[in-house]
Amino acid sequence: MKRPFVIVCSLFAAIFALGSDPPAVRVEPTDSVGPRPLEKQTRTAVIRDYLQAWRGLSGAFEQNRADLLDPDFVGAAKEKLAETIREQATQGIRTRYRDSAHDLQVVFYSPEGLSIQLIDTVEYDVQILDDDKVQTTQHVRARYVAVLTPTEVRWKVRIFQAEPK
Amino acid sequence: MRSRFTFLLGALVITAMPLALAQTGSLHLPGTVEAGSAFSIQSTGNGNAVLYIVGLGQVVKRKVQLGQTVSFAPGDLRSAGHYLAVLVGDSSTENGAFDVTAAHQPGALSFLAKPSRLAVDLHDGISGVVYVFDAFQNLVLATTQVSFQLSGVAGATQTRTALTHNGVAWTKMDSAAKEGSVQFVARVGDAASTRVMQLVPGNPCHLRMSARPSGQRLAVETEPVRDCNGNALPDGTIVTFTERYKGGESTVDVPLKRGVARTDMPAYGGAKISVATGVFVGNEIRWGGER
Amino acid sequence: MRDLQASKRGTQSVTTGSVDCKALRFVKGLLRWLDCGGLYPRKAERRRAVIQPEIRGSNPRPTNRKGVVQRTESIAPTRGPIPLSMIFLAAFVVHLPLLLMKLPLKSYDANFHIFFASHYLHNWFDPWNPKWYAGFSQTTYPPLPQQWLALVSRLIGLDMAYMAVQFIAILLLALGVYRFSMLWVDRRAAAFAALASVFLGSECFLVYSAGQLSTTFAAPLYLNALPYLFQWVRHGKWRSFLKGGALFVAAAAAHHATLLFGSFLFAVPVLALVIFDRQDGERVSIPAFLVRSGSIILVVGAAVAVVLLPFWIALIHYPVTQTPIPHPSRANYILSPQWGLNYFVVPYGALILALPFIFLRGSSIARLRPLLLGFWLAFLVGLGGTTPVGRLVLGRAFDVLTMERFSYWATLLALPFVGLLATTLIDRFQLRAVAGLTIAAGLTCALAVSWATYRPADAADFKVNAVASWLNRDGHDRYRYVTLGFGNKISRLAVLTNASSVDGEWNSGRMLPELTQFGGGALTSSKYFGKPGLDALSAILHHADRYGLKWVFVKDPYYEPLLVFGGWRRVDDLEDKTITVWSKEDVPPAIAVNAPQIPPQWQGLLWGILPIGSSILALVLVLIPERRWHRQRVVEPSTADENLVLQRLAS
Amino acid sequence: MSRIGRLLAIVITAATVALIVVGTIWPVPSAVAMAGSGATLLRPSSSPQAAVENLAAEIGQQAWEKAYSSLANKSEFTELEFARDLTGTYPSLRTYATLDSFDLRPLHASADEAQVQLKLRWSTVVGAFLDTRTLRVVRTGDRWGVLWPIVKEPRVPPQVIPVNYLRWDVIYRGPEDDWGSQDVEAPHVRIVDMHPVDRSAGVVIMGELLNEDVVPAFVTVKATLLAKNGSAIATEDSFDKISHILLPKQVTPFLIRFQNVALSEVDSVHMEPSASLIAASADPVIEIEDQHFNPAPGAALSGKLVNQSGQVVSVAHVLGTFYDKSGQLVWVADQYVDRALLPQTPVSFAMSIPADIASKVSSERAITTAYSSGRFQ
Repeated sequence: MKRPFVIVCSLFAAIFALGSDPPAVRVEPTDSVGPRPLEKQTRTAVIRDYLQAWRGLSGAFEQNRADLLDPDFVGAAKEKLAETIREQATQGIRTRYRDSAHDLQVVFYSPEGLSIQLIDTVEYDVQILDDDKVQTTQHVRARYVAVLTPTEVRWKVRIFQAEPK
Repeated sequence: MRSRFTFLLGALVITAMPLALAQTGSLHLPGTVEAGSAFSIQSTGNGNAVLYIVGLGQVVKRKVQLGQTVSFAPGDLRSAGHYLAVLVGDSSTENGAFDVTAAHQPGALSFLAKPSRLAVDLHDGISGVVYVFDAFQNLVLATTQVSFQLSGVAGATQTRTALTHNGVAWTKMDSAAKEGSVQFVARVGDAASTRVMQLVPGNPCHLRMSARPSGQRLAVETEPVRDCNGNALPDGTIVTFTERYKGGESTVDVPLKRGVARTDMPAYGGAKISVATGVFVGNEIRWGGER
Repeated sequence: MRDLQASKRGTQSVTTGSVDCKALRFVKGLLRWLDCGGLYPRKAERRRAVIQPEIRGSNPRPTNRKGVVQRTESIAPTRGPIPLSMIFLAAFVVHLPLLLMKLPLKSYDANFHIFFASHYLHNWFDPWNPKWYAGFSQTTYPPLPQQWLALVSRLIGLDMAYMAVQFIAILLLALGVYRFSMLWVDRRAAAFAALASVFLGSECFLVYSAGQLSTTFAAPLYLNALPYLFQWVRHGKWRSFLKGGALFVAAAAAHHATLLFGSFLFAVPVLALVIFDRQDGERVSIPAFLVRSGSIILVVGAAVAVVLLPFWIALIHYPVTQTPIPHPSRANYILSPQWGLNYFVVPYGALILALPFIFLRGSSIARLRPLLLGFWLAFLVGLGGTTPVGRLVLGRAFDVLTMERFSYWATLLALPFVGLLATTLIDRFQLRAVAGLTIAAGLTCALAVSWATYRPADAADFKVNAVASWLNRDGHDRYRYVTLGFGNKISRLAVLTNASSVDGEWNSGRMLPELTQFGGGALTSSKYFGKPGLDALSAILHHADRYGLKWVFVKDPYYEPLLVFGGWRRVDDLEDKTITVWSKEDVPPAIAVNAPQIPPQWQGLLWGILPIGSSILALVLVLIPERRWHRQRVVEPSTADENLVLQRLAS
Repeated sequence: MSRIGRLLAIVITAATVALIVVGTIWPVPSAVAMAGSGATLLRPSSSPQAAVENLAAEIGQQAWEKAYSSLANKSEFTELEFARDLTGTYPSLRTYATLDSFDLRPLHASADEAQVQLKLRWSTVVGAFLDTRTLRVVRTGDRWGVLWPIVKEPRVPPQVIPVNYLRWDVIYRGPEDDWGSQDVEAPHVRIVDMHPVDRSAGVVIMGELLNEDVVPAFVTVKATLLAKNGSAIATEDSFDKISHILLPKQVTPFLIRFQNVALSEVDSVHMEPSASLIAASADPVIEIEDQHFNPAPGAALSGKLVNQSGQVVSVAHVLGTFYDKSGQLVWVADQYVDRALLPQTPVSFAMSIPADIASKVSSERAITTAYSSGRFQ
């Protein structure tokens, strides 16, 4: 009984690991964003950096390496995620996050251009590994609020929080 | 022999029954939990299991006894977000999910007030953006009223209120007509954040100079340079004196010191001397008595 | 004294029959030398020396040659040669302490080689080095010495590995000179030539002042290959073909220019010698000569083409078309006497006094004339712009190559003559000649070694560790940097830091148009290249954004006005404010450039395997004993006891 | 020695000597480059041109003693004064300039006297400058000697000058990430004029930038040329064709060059002025006196710089802005001044303007930037 389970899990893990198709991304029109007009280039850069942040997050949580968050996260978001990774490492847990779909909407661009807020309805799979053994795999659909702020070379996620649907 | 075997089988079944029962269990999860508050998770069944509470904001792993209530003390789960709860027994796994929401009571504000320095008398020149957080640095997504107040030595107090939307509220204010420091305060309940801004003189509006002989040369000096609201331009502001005379020109960029700019220029009869600062041009003097 | 005599006798009895590899041999040899045994051989030795039988393949006509030399120059009986062990001992005594003091680290190029080696150390199969010129390919420079350096450094660190590799090169040079000289002169003169190589001014100059590891590593390999070339073409020995071919390929893997120019300067005279000697003993027909010469040229050429394939690909795709950079070795040494001192007096040293002898002796003896002509050509080209020969012979390459290597090769070609001169002088003036030659050799060596102190590569000796630490912290290494006034310390800095620079010391590897379109060398020394150098610096600072160039480290305040007026701001200082750090706003982090020039992976594999493999193959082949010679030597009575060095090495 | 051997030895030796002689009399270009002007070392001063050439060569080699001793009027000044005429008394661009090349043009000649114009092209870290001297050359026996027109740079007497300058310092908050906390606002600057023109070597963009703030700004201007399809053709910045430090309400011209681009290829230009806070001083104040616009041919803006502060300025950079009758910007030129600016001591400058532009110029404006450093060597 155990053997088929292990095989299925392994297959799933392999598919999970290898199946790194880029997530489907849909972006809502941004006509109503305010109070600062959002230029197309800025919007593109913000969305690119936000999606990259998911990839960085995924690697950091899978390898329990908080330093992988550095390029994409800053401030409170980075601190919280890094703390979670430390908790994972302490308890011998790793988690695999694979985002498969994003439905993005830019909802706020602050007047001085120093913050931009996104709402992301995201679908992702989470796999929990304890002592490198897969405990469960779950598909999640959640709504995230993210605030990004500009840094020297790119936008970084400063607030990253799921909200109840 | 046969009865002995039947007894043994029966004993085995009886012994194995509780164990078999212990392999099955279920989770009773709260729908939402406020960050930092106490809550509990009820499991059913018998035996030992491991409970995982996994989210991007926090991870908890506990050994639990099935059938007992697992309690979480206040502060145990303090990061808002979506959490998976997984109960892993010896041969079965139960899953569930719940949300942790930010506390309703605002605990801290991130107040982005720009700019820190601006010219006087500018309409909507000041912007303030507030992100409202609870005590655990979770963004308070529930609508909240924020009040903004701009006050200081330089003019009447301006007040605005705004409601947060997705945790953020913003406003714009005018700068006062008089230079000096102003305080810009954002307040939500008991939480407040203050920024200091400097209002500086605007573009020059009054630029006049005079000239007098100084030995072989000509001493030129401005009156105190002011903007259109009567604020004196700060020291260090560059004033350009240009003297045009027959076939030649002399220029010198002089900083204001104690409100005035002064320098010496060559004394040529009939020379025209003009003064400017930035793109603003002041008066012109023709040396030789004519003005 | 009796015991000493006994030991001498014992030594003699052994040497007639077999190869002695005992360590005691050094001591015995030393004692014999100190006892003037080398100068006053026993009667029996004198007799044998006058009519010397053929004892080795590499010297097919010793009787003939010896006879000519002896008959024309000296009526005195010849004496025994200096044991090679003594020559090695001299190399140990002279060079080992200097190398242990890490003296070459002060030279111009030592840190350049260490920098290349450090890249191989960490990226053996990836020749793309991002640390200079915003990225360049190390396949533009033959890798052998640097790869050995990288290998040895795993045991003793990069600096000491450099010393070890250089020391091996010095020992191999003595051996190579000995073997090469044996083609032209008798064993005694060859031994003197080999001893002279230990004190050779040009060798010391290249090792301690110029730091040209590749040249000094390749030349000994080449010299050691030449006797095999002779044996193959003269006698058709396949073993010699293989050994010689392998050594030639290894020499090319060490330094391509040595093989290219060495072919004309060294190999052509040797082939000419074969023609001179073709009628003696075992005859060689002209067709056989041509077939053998052609076959080795073809095989070696093909092997070099394969072993250095990434090098040729890089050269063909990205030929060196940049504006030539002035180099003082191309100066006219009379119009620029300071460079004459640097590139002629110091490398030649007392050899200058031997020039009349070289011309006279080389002209008078027919079979020495090819050697003389080879020397003469190298000598003239080595004079740089003093004569028009270099420009005529080399064409555009004259403005790309540096000329001191030709002087080096000229002095190597002169060494057989020096050996002859030494024997002649010693035979005639005995102890006075020994004293004079010793002083001349000592002064030549001393001047060349100390030249690095009198004319240091860097006037200011300073550490770059603080600069490296600064670059390596706080994410500074995300941007590129350039130094000003650091001289050749930029190589040391590049070894220590993770950051990438737009500057570098390997001019042929650079591709950035701002650097190649002007005739300046390293940006850090821009002011020494006059207008072209400063134009290049200005151009690269203009395009700082393009290359992610955010940091400028200034050691020489001369450059400050350019930075101030060009929009750079001073942000920090290091090393007690002797180094200032300048920055430019809004420069984006460095991204990879020159991407088309990145060698594909297969080239990296070839580069990591073939050059080093060729040297290992050469080593293995050379270590295969020459059995026939061995047998021959055993039965022949001879004073020769040092001529089978390679066998001894094998034992 | 055989006859052939002897002949060969003689041939080789003679050929070697001959080649060395040829290489020395007609040195190859690389040898000339290394010897500098010393490649003409062996030429005797038997004509006025040769005397001037030798002098220039010695100046190029900084062989002051040799150059000084060859002068015909050396009794009028000391060797030190001669050297200081060429290198400057105080650290300046001249001090560490190297002679890149020189030209001479005979103006007239008689049996005993000649006049030769010598143009010395000096290379410095910020570019080349030309030093033109008209030399009288007189015959003394069979040799010619140069009468050097000495320019004695004044030496500033010891004095105490009160320092009363304005200075701004900036205190930064530090590197910690504290979102929402205020940093000092970057200075507000504005491009007040911008004008692209097509020149033969490419596109030139010039304009003026105003610091409209009350604090000093460190400014740069970057321009990107955009093609009709919106793609970027090239990006360049003003580099040194701008005054990077702008005090409050100060205006600087800027000029950005794009090599090998035609204006017809350009659809639009994206300008990116940037400004950051900088610690700065209002000193030194440099007056530009006696500005004259000299029309073509040889169009130039000339004038004198007078340092009104007590600080010695090592290098001054003059930027000239030229306008047409309608007040539109038509050109921006610049020049580095090769001599140090001593307090209250005028130093002249002349910046050349292209002939085709000169005819349009109606008015002009000049500003200076300065570099002073004790470390400058």
